[in-house]
Amino acid sequence: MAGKVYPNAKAALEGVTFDGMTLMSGGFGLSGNAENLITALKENGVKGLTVISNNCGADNVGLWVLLNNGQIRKMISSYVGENKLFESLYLSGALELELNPQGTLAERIRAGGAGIPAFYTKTGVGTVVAEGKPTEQFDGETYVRESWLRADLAIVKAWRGDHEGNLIYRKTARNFNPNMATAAKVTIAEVEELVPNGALDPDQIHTPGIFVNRILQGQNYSHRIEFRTTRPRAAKENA
Amino acid sequence: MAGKVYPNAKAALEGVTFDGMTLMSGGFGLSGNAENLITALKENGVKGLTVISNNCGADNVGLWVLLNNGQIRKMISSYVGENKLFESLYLSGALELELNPQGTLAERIRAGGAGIPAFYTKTGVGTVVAEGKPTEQFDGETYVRESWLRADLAIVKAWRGDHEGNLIYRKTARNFNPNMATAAKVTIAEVEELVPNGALDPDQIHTPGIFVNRILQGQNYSHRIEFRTTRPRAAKENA
Amino acid sequence: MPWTREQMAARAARELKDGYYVNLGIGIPTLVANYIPAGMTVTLQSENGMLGIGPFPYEGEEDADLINAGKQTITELPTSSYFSSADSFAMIRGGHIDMAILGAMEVSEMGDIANWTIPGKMVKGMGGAMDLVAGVKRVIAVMEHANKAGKSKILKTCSLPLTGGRCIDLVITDLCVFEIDRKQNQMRLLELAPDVTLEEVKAKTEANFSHG
Amino acid sequence: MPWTREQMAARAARELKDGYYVNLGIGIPTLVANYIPAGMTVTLQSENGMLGIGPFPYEGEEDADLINAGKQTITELPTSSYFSSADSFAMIRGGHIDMAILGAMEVSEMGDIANWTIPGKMVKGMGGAMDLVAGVKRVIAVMEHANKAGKSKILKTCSLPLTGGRCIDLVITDLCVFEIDRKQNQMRLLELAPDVTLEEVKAKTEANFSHG
Repeated sequence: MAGKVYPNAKAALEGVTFDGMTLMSGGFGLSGNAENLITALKENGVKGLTVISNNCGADNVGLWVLLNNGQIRKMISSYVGENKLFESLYLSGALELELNPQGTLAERIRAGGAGIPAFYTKTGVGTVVAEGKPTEQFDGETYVRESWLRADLAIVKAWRGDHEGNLIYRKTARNFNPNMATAAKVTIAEVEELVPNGALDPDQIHTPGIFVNRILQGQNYSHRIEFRTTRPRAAKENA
Repeated sequence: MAGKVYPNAKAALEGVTFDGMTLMSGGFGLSGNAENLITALKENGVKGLTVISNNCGADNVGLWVLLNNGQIRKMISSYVGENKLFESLYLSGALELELNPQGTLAERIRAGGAGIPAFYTKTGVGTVVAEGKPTEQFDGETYVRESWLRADLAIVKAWRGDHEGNLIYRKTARNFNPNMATAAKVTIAEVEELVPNGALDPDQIHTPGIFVNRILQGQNYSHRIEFRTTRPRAAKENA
Repeated sequence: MPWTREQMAARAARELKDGYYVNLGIGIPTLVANYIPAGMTVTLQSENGMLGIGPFPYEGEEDADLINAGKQTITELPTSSYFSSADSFAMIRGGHIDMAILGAMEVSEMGDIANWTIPGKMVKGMGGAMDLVAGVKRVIAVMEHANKAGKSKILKTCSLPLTGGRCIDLVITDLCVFEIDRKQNQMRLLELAPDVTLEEVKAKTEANFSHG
Repeated sequence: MPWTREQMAARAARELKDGYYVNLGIGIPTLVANYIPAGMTVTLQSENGMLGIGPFPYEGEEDADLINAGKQTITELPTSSYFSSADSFAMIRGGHIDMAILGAMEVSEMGDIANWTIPGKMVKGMGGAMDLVAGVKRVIAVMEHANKAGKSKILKTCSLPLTGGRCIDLVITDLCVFEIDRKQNQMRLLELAPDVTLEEVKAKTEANFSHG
């Protein structure tokens, strides 16, 4: 078979980017971001992006890099705080923003991958989120109809992946990655460890390879932490 | 905490059954059936059940046992072939049957657990399945609206489970079990191996314990196979 | 001479492409797995929750927890994965499976298919068939051209309850291969089994079709 | 004397019950974790995809892949589990979380809550707050009773854009505790902070409430 493995992020992006495209980018905060692919997208220079991602990075990291490079036209997110660049671009009118409740965002993406064009949820009823959307009563409660989200390209980050594209995520770095992997025309995964076929337990695959078109071994992960919270060592004795 | 672990299936069923209740029962064919709990339901004698399950067992095994004992009033299933008892009860009018496409059945159950009262799917459009249901066009294609399914009790079978109710399934015995575990007021899991807390890798849990109210170690699993298909040993050399 | 079941399966296998993810129905379609060309990677999906179906197990190595959608014992491959029913049909409904090869009782010239019930005769259920025909990118029906009484099963309009409407792209019978343009509602004869004539196909086909 | 932040968290912790699955918001609600009574099992959910949040890590043991919804480093417990965002919010939306304890900018006597935006001042987003107030069985707001100018934040009607309507069951402020009957649209004063008088609460509360 024509292999799915690419030598690096730049090579993996070849032929799948175009100006004005819709991009899904995994991650929550700085956890589980496709850092190599984001850097390669900056070098690639693709413009006018509509980006679907829970957040938009933080100073100098994650999607912030594309934002700072003027490549993003619109964000579909649930939370864009702690990001001064975002705020100033948005307030100046240089950036469009569609805010979604986080669970609605996640479900819209899942629906995109699952062939479900619309679904009903209680989330957002009676708020600006429901404005202009159909509502309906089920069992005496009001629900709002939300629609699917799909993308031209999804970039996801996993912990381990094999040559077939089977992926396993690590801890809370999983977040939106498995859902986004299902909802784009092309999905590229970067992994911390590219392993041979057979190295992953079939019962433990989080993203089956069918959803992954291209895969690469990433490098130089920043492992950056936004809010470092710890407890004192001394507490160990009392634990 | 009041523990989730029960000594056996009979004890685990105490106080949660009532005539006319809706029951979800995991499994596909004879794989992944909650055999201990089904047997205990027979002994319990609860009647007038509406049962949501992909199939209805096979001669002398699985839900067939409850069917044969006159405890089931209605089945919501996708496939009830290879089951003479079912056929004769249904044709005699003693049993109600609602057939769902398998994927619609699975998604309706997931929706029940996920707080989604209705969703749209292409499956069944133009067939008897869509009769009487609202349809709508999205992107030029017709979709039919399906509604959630929820139950009073779900019985599921897993391979390994801990005292918190975290579950891991094995191979294709997973099937409907994880979805049903989320969609009932009370979920009882039986496992082949009840393990201490800490024995399961948090990255590998298929059903988080929040969905499991009661758990028990099962016994005497039949490991029965409906259609035994093999290849000759001699073929090994050519493989 | 009409094609045998094995030959029909082999013909269907010629529709496969390297890298395809494919769902095979029960009966003749299951045989297609034996005709995947060497060197071609085709990954088989089983709608009960598995990607990467391996061959049948050696005798004594059957595992009751490892069955296909036909409830037959199978094996796993190094690249296999398992998932829930909801995830499996999200995969199917979401258009991620490249091809389904299914049996059929009737197919219409518009691409409608009936393969799940005969009213008054059969209480079985549609299983995953409706999801497959609605969700998979390309759907191939493999079937006998006529019933035992010689009556055409390739019809203007299906007489049996439909599994799905306008969803079949290719029909392989024991006599010939038809392709269906679902947008144009047109069926076209693509090829004939050896020694089968156009006249014979015309005589045994109720549906309208073009040829040449 | 009004309650301190720590005392408000301790008061909120008294609402917990053994076996509860709970989501704690950012700020004072996060402190509630420190007041879970000994011997009581309360499992904390983090909406980015985790059940069973452990304490903060020891210095040097922080893991960038292990953060809570406030993006703080945390640890796991022997019974923890991880899942995707879609699964996490299916859990929340599906009514599986017993209690959410959240901060608020305004709460109305009908149980409406506003805690995600100040138009023209704040571009942040609602994150998971709208899902939590809509999906969790019992929702508790923990907040200052009045703003710095002394203006009541417990209102007849919220002035800020809502996070959710008729979803708050209990309000804990620095002055008192209100319970809200969402079916009857009635707010009732349940208890006062030490030395805080009914008159003071009446003077500082715009909303209507019953008491006694």
